[in-house]
Amino acid sequence: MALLKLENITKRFGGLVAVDKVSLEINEGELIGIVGPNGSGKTTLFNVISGVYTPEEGKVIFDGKDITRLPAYKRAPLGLGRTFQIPRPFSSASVRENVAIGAMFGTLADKVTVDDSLEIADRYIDLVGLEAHRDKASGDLTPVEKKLMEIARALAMRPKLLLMDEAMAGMNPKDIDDMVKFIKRIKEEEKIAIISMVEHIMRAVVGLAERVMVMNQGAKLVDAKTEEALADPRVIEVYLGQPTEQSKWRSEVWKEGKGEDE
Amino acid sequence: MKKTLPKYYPLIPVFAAYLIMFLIGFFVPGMWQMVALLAFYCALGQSWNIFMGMTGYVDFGYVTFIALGTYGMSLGITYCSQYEWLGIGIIVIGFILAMFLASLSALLEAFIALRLRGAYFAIACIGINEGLRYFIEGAKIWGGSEGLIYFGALVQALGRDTVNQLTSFWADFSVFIIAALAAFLNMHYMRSKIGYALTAVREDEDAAKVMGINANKYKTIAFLTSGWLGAGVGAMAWGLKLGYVYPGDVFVIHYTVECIVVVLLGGAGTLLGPVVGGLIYGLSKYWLAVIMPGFQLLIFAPIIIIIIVAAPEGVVGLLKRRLKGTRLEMFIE
Amino acid sequence: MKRSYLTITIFIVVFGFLFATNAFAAPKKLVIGHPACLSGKYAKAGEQAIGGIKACIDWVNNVYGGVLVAGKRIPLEYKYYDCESKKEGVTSLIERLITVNKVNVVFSAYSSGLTLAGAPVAERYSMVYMDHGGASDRIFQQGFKYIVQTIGPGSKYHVGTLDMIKYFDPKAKKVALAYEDSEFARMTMGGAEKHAKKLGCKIVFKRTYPKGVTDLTPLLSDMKARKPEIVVGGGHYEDGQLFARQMSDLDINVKAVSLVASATLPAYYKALGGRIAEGVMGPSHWEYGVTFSPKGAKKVGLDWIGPGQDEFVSLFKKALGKDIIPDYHAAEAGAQVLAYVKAVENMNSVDQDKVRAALGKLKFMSFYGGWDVDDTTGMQIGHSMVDMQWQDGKRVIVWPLEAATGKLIYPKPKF
Amino acid sequence: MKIFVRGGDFIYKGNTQETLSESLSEVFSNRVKEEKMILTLLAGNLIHGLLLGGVYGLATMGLSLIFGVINVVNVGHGQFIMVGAFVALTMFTVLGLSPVIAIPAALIIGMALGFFFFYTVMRRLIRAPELTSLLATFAMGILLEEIAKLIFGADFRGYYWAVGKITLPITTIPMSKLYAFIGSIAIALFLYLWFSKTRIGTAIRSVMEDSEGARVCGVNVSWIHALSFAIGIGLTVMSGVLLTMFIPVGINPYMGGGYTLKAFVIAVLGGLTSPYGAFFAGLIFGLIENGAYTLFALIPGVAPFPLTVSLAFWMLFFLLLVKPTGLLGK
Repeated sequence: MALLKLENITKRFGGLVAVDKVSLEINEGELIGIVGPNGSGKTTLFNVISGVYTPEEGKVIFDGKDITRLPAYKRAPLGLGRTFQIPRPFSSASVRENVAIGAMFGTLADKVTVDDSLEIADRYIDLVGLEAHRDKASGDLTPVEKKLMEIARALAMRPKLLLMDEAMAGMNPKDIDDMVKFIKRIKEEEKIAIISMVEHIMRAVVGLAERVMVMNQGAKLVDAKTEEALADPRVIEVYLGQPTEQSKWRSEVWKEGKGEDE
Repeated sequence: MKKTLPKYYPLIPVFAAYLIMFLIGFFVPGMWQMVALLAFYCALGQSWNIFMGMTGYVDFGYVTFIALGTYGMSLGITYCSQYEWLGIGIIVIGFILAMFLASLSALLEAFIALRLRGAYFAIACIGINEGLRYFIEGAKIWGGSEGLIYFGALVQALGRDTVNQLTSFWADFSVFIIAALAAFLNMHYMRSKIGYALTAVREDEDAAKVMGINANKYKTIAFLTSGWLGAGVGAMAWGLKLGYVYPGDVFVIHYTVECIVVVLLGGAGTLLGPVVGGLIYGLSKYWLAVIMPGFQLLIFAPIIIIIIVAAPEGVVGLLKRRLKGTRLEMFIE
Repeated sequence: MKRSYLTITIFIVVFGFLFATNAFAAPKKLVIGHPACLSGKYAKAGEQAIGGIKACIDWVNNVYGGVLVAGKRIPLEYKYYDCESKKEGVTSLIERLITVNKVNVVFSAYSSGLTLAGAPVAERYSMVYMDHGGASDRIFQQGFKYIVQTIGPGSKYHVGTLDMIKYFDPKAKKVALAYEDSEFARMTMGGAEKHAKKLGCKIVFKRTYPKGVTDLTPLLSDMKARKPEIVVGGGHYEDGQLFARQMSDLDINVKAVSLVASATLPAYYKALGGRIAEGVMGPSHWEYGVTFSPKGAKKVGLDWIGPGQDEFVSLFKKALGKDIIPDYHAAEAGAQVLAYVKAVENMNSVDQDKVRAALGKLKFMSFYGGWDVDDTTGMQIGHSMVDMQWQDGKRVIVWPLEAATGKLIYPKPKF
Repeated sequence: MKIFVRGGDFIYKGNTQETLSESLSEVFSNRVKEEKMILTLLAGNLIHGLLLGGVYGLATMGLSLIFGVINVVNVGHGQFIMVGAFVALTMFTVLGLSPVIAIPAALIIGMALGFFFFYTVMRRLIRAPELTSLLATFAMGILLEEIAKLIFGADFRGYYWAVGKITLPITTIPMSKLYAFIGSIAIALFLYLWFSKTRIGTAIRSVMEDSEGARVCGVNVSWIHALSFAIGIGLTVMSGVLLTMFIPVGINPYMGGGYTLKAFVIAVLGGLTSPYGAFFAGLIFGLIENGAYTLFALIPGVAPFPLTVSLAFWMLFFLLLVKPTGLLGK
């Protein structure tokens, strides 16, 4: 049975259809990439899954439960974790406290005390390699460190499914490679499914996901194995625009495209 | 368990301060009322700080809680003093009424907080306060603008000596208890999931929700706690101690401002802050009244402005920075 | 590290210093304690009261020669603090006055609320508590043992006024009542309503307005529509000015207007630019120009103590160092000093219970007029009011006839 | 019993004996008269409400401008109105100048005060949490009150500017009120033109919309902050003069507090960040304040005045919840 099942999700903002009848299934332990240009509705879809928005139509089924109308804070304890595109640390709190907050209110919410949570936090801080900054205020971290901290915080929630919003935006190629490896590793170690959203850092997508869903203008364009999907002419058109400029853009985008999402 | 105890170390200086104040008041003749005044400011600061320090909401209408607490006690005494068998129970009833009224308005404010932030929230709370005051006066409920005067009823129900004891010792003593309770709850919340949750909500509410934090629940907890403590102070320091209430005397925004001054002097969001702020504010006010009657405000206003501009983190904030890395650090929060 | 310990030590030392009590009151002095309202909303009345008290103390010490107790003349001393017109200040300052300054009597702060706030503290220390600013009758229904009132009860303010109008114009029937919604003004309204009905008047309008009101237009328009002949009302200073001003704005011309509190003050005429104040009346406990004298006292068989009116006024000006005329707040507070002196001398003791008993029995007259309280409740019953009217920029006492300094202008000139 | 309640005794409650003694026909004719009278009263009060509303509107524009530009709620707002009142009083009583001349003088004094407070205090608090700015403005208010007390004393003062009145069938309107109203409208209109037609006005509006964006576009944001604060205070002080033209009595150092709360209500009605919104909200508020009184007075057993005030605050409260952008906002 699928861990997460989206059925014909439609989300509108006034007249604008941000997500248009998107369906998707993710199995336990799967790593899937969602790809699409700016404004294609990826972040909206993420927000629908994590409960920030309620869709007008369609259903979100997680772990066999219909969570379409469940408020965001009730989804996390079910096993839905998330990071943000622009990191949103609780700035005044230390790294340790930030991560502990994840442990405290995630799937373990009813089982752990504050002290337990702090211990769990230490483990994940070690995992992402932020030991040196344990007691630093999270607002003082560098952007990359903030990203790592967010991942640690989300992992400390012990989710079954982790939504990663542009985990690699704004990184240099070496960091991207490290991050890809890291994500794969945690997927194996923590045995969780991951949906990773990538705007246009193809390098990351190729290395990371077994499967990608490509979105365009709110609708699902392609959902297939990574290599197949990226070879699809529709995808190339969406991504690379007019064929005449193809070569010029291709190299840039494939190497180190920077993305700011909607 | 080993770890739990040191977490409460910052309470030591707070309780020590209250104990010293209490002892001075108790044993030095003529100091009791002054110490009670200080305790009043400390308790208000402490209770208000729970609200502001933990949720980040600036409640300019906080005096509503104090006023409703006063009314709760007043109504309890006024309407129950005729039943002689209740005895001292009328004060218990009054206190319960105070808590009940405070709960209602805390829930109302929590409801507003769902929708409004910052200055909008502050103004909405002022709106509730003034609206309530003029409603009581206009609709003539609870004695309307004529207020309730029940010292006589209290004397009749409990006897003169008991009342003397109640108004001039036990009422003030309970303010001490409330102040200490406020400090303890503040500390306890800070160190428990509530504190972590509220930190998260304060910094980024949407992110906190995604992390599984029921923002409304925790906010409501903080609002209720803060409201109850405020109402407790009102019920004791005004309701029981003074034996009368006029709407125009209790629904006064100025008292909220005093809470803010106390908290800001000491250091917003800190545990020791309201105590230090309450002491500084209360003592300097008292002594200015004694030494230069009539000029306190003229002296106070610029001092407040200077402190805001020069040391916005307050005395305890400064102290905390100074003590960073020393052994004393763990006592200051 | 060292500096932080130092900082903490300094804090502790400073606090310790602030906590420490200061000098003891010198013996052989009678000290009057007063949590005065020097700032805040009652600052104006507070200043007047301080002036009045200082003036009378000056008189007792320097003219009268001190209070005669056990064959010795003891000087009076005055100790006052600023309560900022707030109830928290009142309680702590009264205790300080009693325990630290060892005062012999406590004078209340201005207003019924603040008087009530201080009463339990005074009661606890069994200290005579003299009320010169709380006019509410309800203060005296609470069973306080040590309270004594100098100010007349609020309910009497407009009784004389109505009597006077009936005397001059028995046909006047339609009375409008519009008072401030404060403890004091409501008492006045209650008294006026009762008395007007007793005199056979019809009350065509009866409303209150809140403290701090800035626009009375809707209320006054309503009142105008009811076509009253006599308007009585008021409450404090600012609303009294507003009242007359907006009556003039709306062209509400009636036969008589009497406003409590504000109309009797010199600043009133100036604030209204003169013309509007012409003919406006006000009842007062005391007014500059009231002619109470030792001779008059003898006539009614009362003891006389204290300065004459002119003497009081000059002492008052000296005490405040300002050229302002004392109003009834000053006179009340001043008379209270004299009452205390009289009571101590009658008992030949400064014991609180004895002084309180003496005050209960005391009857005397001063520049302020008669003084007599109800023995059990402590309520003032001996003082009667006067009515004044603005005539050509001067305050003329028009009632009672025996104290009058001029004739009533009736109906009052149009606005 | 019902008849008596309907037709008889609107004036005061609880006096049933008198009512009972009236015959039924008398009661009926009274009722007709009463209804006609109430309509007249309502109409008259609405006119006064409109006039007062204009002044209220102007008195609130400064608050909205300051909140809109530097995001600070000026809790000491009323005290600046008090300064204006004293400016008018002093110029009239000491120098013998009419309040019309006091208007520009108040603007200058107000702007000077504004610049002074901005550069000494507010500049440092723009990015601070609202707690500090709320307290700072409150402290400023107290400072002004105490200084005014030191200079003028705690007396209640007033002046009499004799410019006559006009009598309408339903009510009488003093000319000074009319002048104050016209003055308010003229100033508001002038401000509107200044905002929309001049460079600096446009700059202020751009900072209101998006201060970062404006900075990028080359607007000197900190100067705009200072200027807007000064103009806001200037407007407020100026409105104090107009207010004394309306209510020329009761001028004292502590008169401001009540106006602060009223200004809050009006500013929220107008959407809090929009000065014009505030002006129109002022007009509406004036109408409601005076109209509601007449209607509340019909309910027996209540005090209509406090109820009117209470209504204003509950209105503010619900409006904030339902439509924080204000009555006229988008």
